[in-house]
Amino acid sequence: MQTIIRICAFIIFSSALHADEPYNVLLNSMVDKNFVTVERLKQDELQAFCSQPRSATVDEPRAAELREAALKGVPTPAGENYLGDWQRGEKVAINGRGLQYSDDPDQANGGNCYACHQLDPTELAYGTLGPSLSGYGARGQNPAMLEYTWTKLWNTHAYNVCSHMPRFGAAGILTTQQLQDVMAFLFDPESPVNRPQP
Amino acid sequence: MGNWDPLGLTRRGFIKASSTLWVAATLPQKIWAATLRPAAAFQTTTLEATFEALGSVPKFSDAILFSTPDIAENGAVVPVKIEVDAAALPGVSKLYVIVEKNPNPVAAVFEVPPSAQPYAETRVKVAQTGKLYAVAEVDGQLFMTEKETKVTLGGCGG
Amino acid sequence: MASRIRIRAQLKDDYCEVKALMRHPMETGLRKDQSGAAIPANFIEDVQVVHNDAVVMQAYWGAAVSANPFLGVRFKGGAQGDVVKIIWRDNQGDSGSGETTIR
Amino acid sequence: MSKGFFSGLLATLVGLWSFTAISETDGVFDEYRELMGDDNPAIFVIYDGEEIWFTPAGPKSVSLAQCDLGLGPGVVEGAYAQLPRYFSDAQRVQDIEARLEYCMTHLQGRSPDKVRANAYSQRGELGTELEALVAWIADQSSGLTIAPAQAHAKERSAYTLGESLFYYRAGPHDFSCATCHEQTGRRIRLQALPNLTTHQGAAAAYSTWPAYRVSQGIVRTMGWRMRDCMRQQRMPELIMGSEASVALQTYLSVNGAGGSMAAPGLKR
Repeated sequence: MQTIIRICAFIIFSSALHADEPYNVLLNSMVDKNFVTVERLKQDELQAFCSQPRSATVDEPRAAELREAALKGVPTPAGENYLGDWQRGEKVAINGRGLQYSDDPDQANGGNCYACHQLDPTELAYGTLGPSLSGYGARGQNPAMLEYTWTKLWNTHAYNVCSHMPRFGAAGILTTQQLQDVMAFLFDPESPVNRPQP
Repeated sequence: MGNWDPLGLTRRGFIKASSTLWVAATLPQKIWAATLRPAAAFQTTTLEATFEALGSVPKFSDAILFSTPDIAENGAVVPVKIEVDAAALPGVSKLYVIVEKNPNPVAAVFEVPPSAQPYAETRVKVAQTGKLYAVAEVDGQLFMTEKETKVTLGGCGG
Repeated sequence: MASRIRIRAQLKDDYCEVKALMRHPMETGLRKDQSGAAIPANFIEDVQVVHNDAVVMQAYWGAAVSANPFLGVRFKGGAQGDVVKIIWRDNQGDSGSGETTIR
Repeated sequence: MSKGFFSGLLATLVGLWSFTAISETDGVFDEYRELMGDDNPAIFVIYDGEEIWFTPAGPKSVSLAQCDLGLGPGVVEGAYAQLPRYFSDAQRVQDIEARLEYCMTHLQGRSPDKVRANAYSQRGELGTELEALVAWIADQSSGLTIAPAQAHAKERSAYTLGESLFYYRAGPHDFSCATCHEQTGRRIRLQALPNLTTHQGAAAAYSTWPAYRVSQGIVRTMGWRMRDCMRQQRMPELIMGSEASVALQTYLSVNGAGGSMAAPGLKR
């Protein structure tokens, strides 16, 4: 439930800055399907700002504002408890479902991390849109590294404006508990992510 | 490049031709019922039960060349090809394609008369990563070779 | 009703190679349709490849053979112009057949 | 006797046997594709499509034989390779699906809603009329050069709109087409991703749709491909033949112009 509330809040409060033409065309080219409505076509400031090629020149001052806003919005988990259960985290990383109109809205959302990242070095089916995270645990669990990774997962634009990684926390895709589990999957020495290379 | 010559007829002609063949499909009973479908083999649900139904646990033989992909882009269609070295293993009468982790491991049986080569090629469904077996029967004796095929979660995982 | 079988028969050095595609859903009975109802099992059980009225391959298939199944067969003694015929029957009593001449 | 049969057969032979793989595969599935060979069950769907084209249907019980796909009424050979394009009767740029819908409604008297409702196979169904028609029509352009019309102002604005839609980020995951299709040699899990902003990537992708999908046992159209990609982007449902779908296909076909059509392809 908490996720649903946050998604709605996220959409309502995002000031709708439309790049007019594509938005209006999409509005006339799409229909609601199951729980997914055309409401999702509205862009927030960040989406509008980032709807450009990766190579486009960036309006630095504006980017800095968006980065600042993203960073400010990242909550610290209660008691700075960043690490959950890596077995559950692995399931979140594998699960590619969640928030599609073909999905069951009552099921937990997946993170689909394997779509873009290598994690467990023995798992063949990994993506290459993002860097490999195999052996991530070797970075150690000092507070700065935990906070950096947590923030990156919650809202990647706090560090890298217009990154193509979803805002798993800020957009309400994953719950705080799911994010703590994913963190454990990355950091826990027992986790397959940190197994020796095959 | 092979050609798909539909009897050289026009397309419409081809349909007429193949429908008339429909009638001819009821071949004289003697050819059709030469052998019976091994129903028992198709009912088994484990590898052990399958080998039991076939008569024994096959012995490994490298005379059976079994081509399957190491990684299948999709488990719904996995190409398999069995080619037996007739010199090394003569007298093959039957070939089986067995997929260990399928609900029913026996996927296909090919009865090979003397006039045919011990060869069979088809495409099978593989439920999950696991071993595939090509089994050859030579007057009651079973031989086999195995290969593992990985079935990965295709597409974007959604 | 379009054709339901495509056959290619090619003479190679010392055998004739037959490749066929059959149009059939090969339903296992485990799949569900859009409304959630199970789609009944419907798969080819028998396939016969006949050359000049002699059976050169008798295949028995389960539901694990892929949809729109492919069959590859090799036999000896075929000559150009000979007729190769394939007949299939499924578990619902439907059947299909087709033939071609060896190239 | 259907005029296009023999040319169709020739095109079929060329199309199906020019095996096409998305250029960016990093070899993971080479062995699989090599063993699969080129026996493509789309051949059956192509014949269905031809038969449907010549069969009277709809309230007016008229066939599509007089439908103008851009090269004149009833001219099918080569038509797909020049789509999407502007049609003066419809007053808009159309892809093959929008154009078929136009002919089905105007020539055959069918209702647009019914045509759209039955456009794509639902789970468990084994191919729709539209999918068969598109398979045959695309096959009739097999081997020909991709040459979408760009002479008309609306055709050019469709391209620009397509490009802006390509980079449009929205929805809970902030995805756009560019998220996955703007870089070369990348993949999602083991799924190679063509870079659709380049000629090579766009040509490799655009030329091989529609395609027989082994995972579903049916031929799927480019329009369906667009809709299903949007679904995975967590967007609402894309309407068949809509302005956004046509604009995105225009962006793809123009980027891929010069490549040669090789559809229906054989895909996962």
